[in-house]
Amino acid sequence: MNSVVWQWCRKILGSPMFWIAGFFAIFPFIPYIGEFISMGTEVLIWCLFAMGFNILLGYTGLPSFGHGAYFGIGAYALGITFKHLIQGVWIPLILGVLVGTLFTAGVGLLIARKRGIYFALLTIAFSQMFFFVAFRWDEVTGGETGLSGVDRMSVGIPSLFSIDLSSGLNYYYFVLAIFAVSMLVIWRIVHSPFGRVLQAIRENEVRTKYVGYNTTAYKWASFTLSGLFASLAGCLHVLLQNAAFPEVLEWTKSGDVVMMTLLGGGMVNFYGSILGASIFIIFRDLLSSFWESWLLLYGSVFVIIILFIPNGILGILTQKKGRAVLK
Amino acid sequence: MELFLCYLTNGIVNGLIYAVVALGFTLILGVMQVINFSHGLLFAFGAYFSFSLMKYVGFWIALPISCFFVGVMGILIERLAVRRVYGKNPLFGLLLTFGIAMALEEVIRMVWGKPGHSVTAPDFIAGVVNLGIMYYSKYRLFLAGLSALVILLVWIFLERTPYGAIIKAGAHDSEMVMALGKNLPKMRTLVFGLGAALAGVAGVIAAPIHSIRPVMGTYVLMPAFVIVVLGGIGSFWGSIIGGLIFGISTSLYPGRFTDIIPYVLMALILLWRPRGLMGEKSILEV
Amino acid sequence: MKKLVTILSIVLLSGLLWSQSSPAEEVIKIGVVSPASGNYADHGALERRGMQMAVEELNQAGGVLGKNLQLVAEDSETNPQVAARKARRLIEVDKVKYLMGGVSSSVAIAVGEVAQRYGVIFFATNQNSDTVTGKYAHRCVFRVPPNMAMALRALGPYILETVGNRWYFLTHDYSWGWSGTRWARNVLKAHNGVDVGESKVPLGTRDFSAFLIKARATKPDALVITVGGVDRAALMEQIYEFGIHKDMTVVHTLYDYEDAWAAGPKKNVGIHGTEWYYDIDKPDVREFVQKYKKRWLGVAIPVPTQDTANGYLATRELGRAIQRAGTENVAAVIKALEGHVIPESESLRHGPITIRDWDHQFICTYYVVRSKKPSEIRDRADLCEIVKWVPGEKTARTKAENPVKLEPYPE
Amino acid sequence: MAILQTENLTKSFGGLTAVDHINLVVEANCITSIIGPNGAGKTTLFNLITGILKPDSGKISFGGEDITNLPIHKIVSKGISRSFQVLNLYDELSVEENIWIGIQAHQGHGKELFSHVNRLPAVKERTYEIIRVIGLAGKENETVKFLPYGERRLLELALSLTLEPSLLLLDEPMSGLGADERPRILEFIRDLSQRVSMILVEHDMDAVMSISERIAVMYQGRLLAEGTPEEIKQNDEVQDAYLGGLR
Repeated sequence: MNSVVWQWCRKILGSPMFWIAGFFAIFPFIPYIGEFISMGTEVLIWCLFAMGFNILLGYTGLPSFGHGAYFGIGAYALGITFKHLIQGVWIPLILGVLVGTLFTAGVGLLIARKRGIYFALLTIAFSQMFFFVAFRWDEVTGGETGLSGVDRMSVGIPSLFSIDLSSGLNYYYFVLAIFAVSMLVIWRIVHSPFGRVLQAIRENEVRTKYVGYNTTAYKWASFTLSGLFASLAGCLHVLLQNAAFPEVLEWTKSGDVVMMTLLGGGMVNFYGSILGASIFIIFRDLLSSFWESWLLLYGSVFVIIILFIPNGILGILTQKKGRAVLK
Repeated sequence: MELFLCYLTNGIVNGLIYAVVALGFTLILGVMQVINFSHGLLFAFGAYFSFSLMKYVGFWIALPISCFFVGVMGILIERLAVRRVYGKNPLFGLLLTFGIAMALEEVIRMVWGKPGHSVTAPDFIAGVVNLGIMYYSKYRLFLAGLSALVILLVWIFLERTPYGAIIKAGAHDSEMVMALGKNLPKMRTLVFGLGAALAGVAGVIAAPIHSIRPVMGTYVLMPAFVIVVLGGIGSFWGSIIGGLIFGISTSLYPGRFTDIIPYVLMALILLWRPRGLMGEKSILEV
Repeated sequence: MKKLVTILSIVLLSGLLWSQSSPAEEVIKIGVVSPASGNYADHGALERRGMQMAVEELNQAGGVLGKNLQLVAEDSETNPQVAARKARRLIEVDKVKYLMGGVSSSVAIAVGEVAQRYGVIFFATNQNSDTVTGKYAHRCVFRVPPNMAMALRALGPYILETVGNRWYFLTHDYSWGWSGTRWARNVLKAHNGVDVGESKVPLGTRDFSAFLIKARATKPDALVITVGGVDRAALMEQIYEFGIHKDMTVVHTLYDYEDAWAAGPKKNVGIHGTEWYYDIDKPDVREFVQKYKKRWLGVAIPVPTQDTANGYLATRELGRAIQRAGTENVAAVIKALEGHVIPESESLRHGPITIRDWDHQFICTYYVVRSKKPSEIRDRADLCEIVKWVPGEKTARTKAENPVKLEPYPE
Repeated sequence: MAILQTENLTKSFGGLTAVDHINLVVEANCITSIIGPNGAGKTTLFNLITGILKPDSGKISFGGEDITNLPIHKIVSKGISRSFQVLNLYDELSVEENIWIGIQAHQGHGKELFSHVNRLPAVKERTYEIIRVIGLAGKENETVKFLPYGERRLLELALSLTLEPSLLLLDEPMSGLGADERPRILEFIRDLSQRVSMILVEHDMDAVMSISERIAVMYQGRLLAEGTPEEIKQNDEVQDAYLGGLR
């Protein structure tokens, strides 16, 4: 009996997920950097977003450059629900994710048939349209000043216990819990037969059609799934900053999540997007307070990554001869 | 009715200027399958070069020189960076030119400073002319003429020269271009240089009517993007007609929702005829 | 496993690198969230110069409560979301109790919300929409520049007297633009002027040709413009290009010196309202301008602008308030600020400045200036001439007009 | 019994009519070859049957059922499979992963979101069986793009067989093969033909004549002649139009 238990422990200890969750669990207690709780929460939220996005880019090979839109729609949906419909945490959160996913599914129907450059072009076009609605519809979305006043209430089972999320630390662990569960769910999805079909589509879509798969439906499903996690991340982000802003929907900001995935090595390894998101957020925040003309450095880093380390950091660390399949 | 005529002429004039910008963007997108996000910055560099040169050599000489400088910049960008991402996932070309755009914007701030600058049109075409229905800016009529001339030159280049034929074919069917073999790299560098020069020209001629600032480029990129989606990727006439539609539609209704019109048009096109008015089917399904 | 160790070390290293907050020796930190990139990068740079001058001045005079002031600047990128994150970082990591900056109302509102939640004082130094001391007013937020009610009540009557009463409005289609046109209309109606029409200009418009054609067709006496930022710069170019200034008087309800400088003497036309002008003939203003020229030799704009003055005033008053309160405690400093009157000898403008206690608005004089013709100007910086100024008490909104209830003092 | 039938199938690109009113009947359980000079419309006919191209007019029926405008994956699920002249494999993936996709598709997997892909014993077993059959036993984890051409050609065939189709369309399976590798592929096709009816497009006349039961000759988009190899050899129309043209 104990061999099964031991074997099961060894499996957990061996998997990087345990160590990542562990690192983030002790993060608030690390001297100096631990004090900036809301940055820790922000890193977790962007890791979640990048991981969801990587289902689309890393596993299905679909170049979406407008995913900030679904992050933003989720955020606004939660904000509007909170301010105009029902207060609380769970109902606005679930509604936010639902609305965000529905929008993604809708757009997915229109563009799942496309590929390559035209797919990217369409995702930009749609994301710019959603940005526009958020930026100009003042009565509902608050226009360019954004939608503020979204407070974090408390969660828990009414009679047993209740955690007040307005404290930064509690909310950090709330987001960490959601992040860990999502990491497990996404890991299962991409390692399932469904995930294997996505990788087949990435490698050679025509052949996958000839093997009998309706590739358009799978691309749509992958797009919608990544939209679900994008909306979830958007909802958590609006709760973090107590407000939703239109800028995140803009196409220039959608480049961040793509760069995070590439920087970390999301194209070659599941954990690449998590590593990329952590480094990207810290680096971007550090850079802009480091030098007034930080944009020059920031742009040059983009160029260097694309030209010299397209497979990202993990790409270098796990340099295997021509092996492109994601573990 | 008279006001309508004023808006229409103004729309056509603006449309031609937009068309020049979109032309450069769609050439690079059609031939190289690269969404060139640094197009806005090349537009800004055209304006800044002409601003600096104008003090010494006057508008007329500054125009071709700035356009040439920006063309050279385009060639450098293609040869040093964009060349390595052909055929890869389109996001690479997108992010690469996006990074270049951010770096260039900061270079402008460091070289020419953060505050804006202003350039006045040459004296004999400054001021206003009475068109009967309204007083209209002489300079803007000159702009429309110059834009039409530039469009004509590009048309002649595409239609009448051997290189033009290859580029036009490439814009429609990139597989055919692959068959070109040895002079494909040279052709691509030329096209990127031409696209950049077109953005530069638009920058020079638009400088006197837009304040010259590091962020002026962002204003140009989204219209170019909408026009290309409207007109169809890589299509010469698509950019011209798309540009005119964009210019006229935004000029006919000067009001609160002027900036929404292009997006409504884009949404209609995307739903009804995704390949755009003049787009070719082959590019779409590639 | 080896791979994992390298990953974790990378993340840890970048984390440690990033928290370069200096060890806590005897310093009072002031967080500055103002733009170094984006549309208002130039305004941000000028604002920070004023703040730097004030800090140096206070430190030379022995600092505050025996400690030196130190500015910790972050780039807001003219983006409310980034500004809010930077503000949170300054509060949580750099442990600042005082924030400053916020060019553009959306950034000011976002940072104001963060300041109120964390119980930290925030001086909104450079934006003018009514909502910052109206709908979004907070106990912890103070607003230095005048709002549009004060601006138009000073400027409106002068235009009616000297220019005419047929007005056409050009309104930037967001909260600041609406507040400018709303108050202008109030003044126009009060003096039974003629409202010949209005065009709402979307944010981000760079081509105004159609709007100008429409305006000219209605033949107004004055084109009353509440359009700002990069859009206004393009508008000024096209007003000159279409010769609009020949048919009517161009009136900017709130004129920024940066835009006049960028447009240059030829395109700087019309009569405008402005918060501050470097050419006010008062001894403290002349001294301030000299100090600016000496301190910032060789910068692009050689004279201080309204942003510099606001940045300087906000920082100096904050330092003095802490000194008056005798403690760094936020609630005590707020109480020290509320109702405080800055005497005319040090207010850098005509008349004193009072910090109103019920909406934390700085009540100060508003100026009307006339753009000089290229033939009249002494040098490149001499762009305008002050023709009138109106003290703040006469123009500020009353409690009835702006019912605001501030939150209780932070603990 | 006819397994596949086309009625007045027509497809033209701009002015050029690539396939001109073709009425083809393909018998079950035998190899039908389609021959003709380049540009005769053979590949276009293949693309029409397998759904990549939509015909301008005419009907395609498979086992009596109309499959004219069905999408590719529906046609494939009806039992028509195709191998490509230009190798169309998952070059970056391993041999096992290439075959795995086909078997996984055939056994109806793909919708499961949470079960682990390696826990499909039936798929795993069938994959290794096919790898053994095509003689690539030791090379399961080899990345396909590093395999020699002949083995990749075999893999191409194997991949189209993973669906256990009732009709297999082979697009020039011999192309690019050396003299020593041709018999191995020919042998593989011959013993396959017991279980699967096939349509073969091939330029190698000896192979075509030796292996096919029926031959259809296409010329400039039209069906010139149809019959057994001997009939086609004697048919003088074919001689001057096609074979003559060749000499």
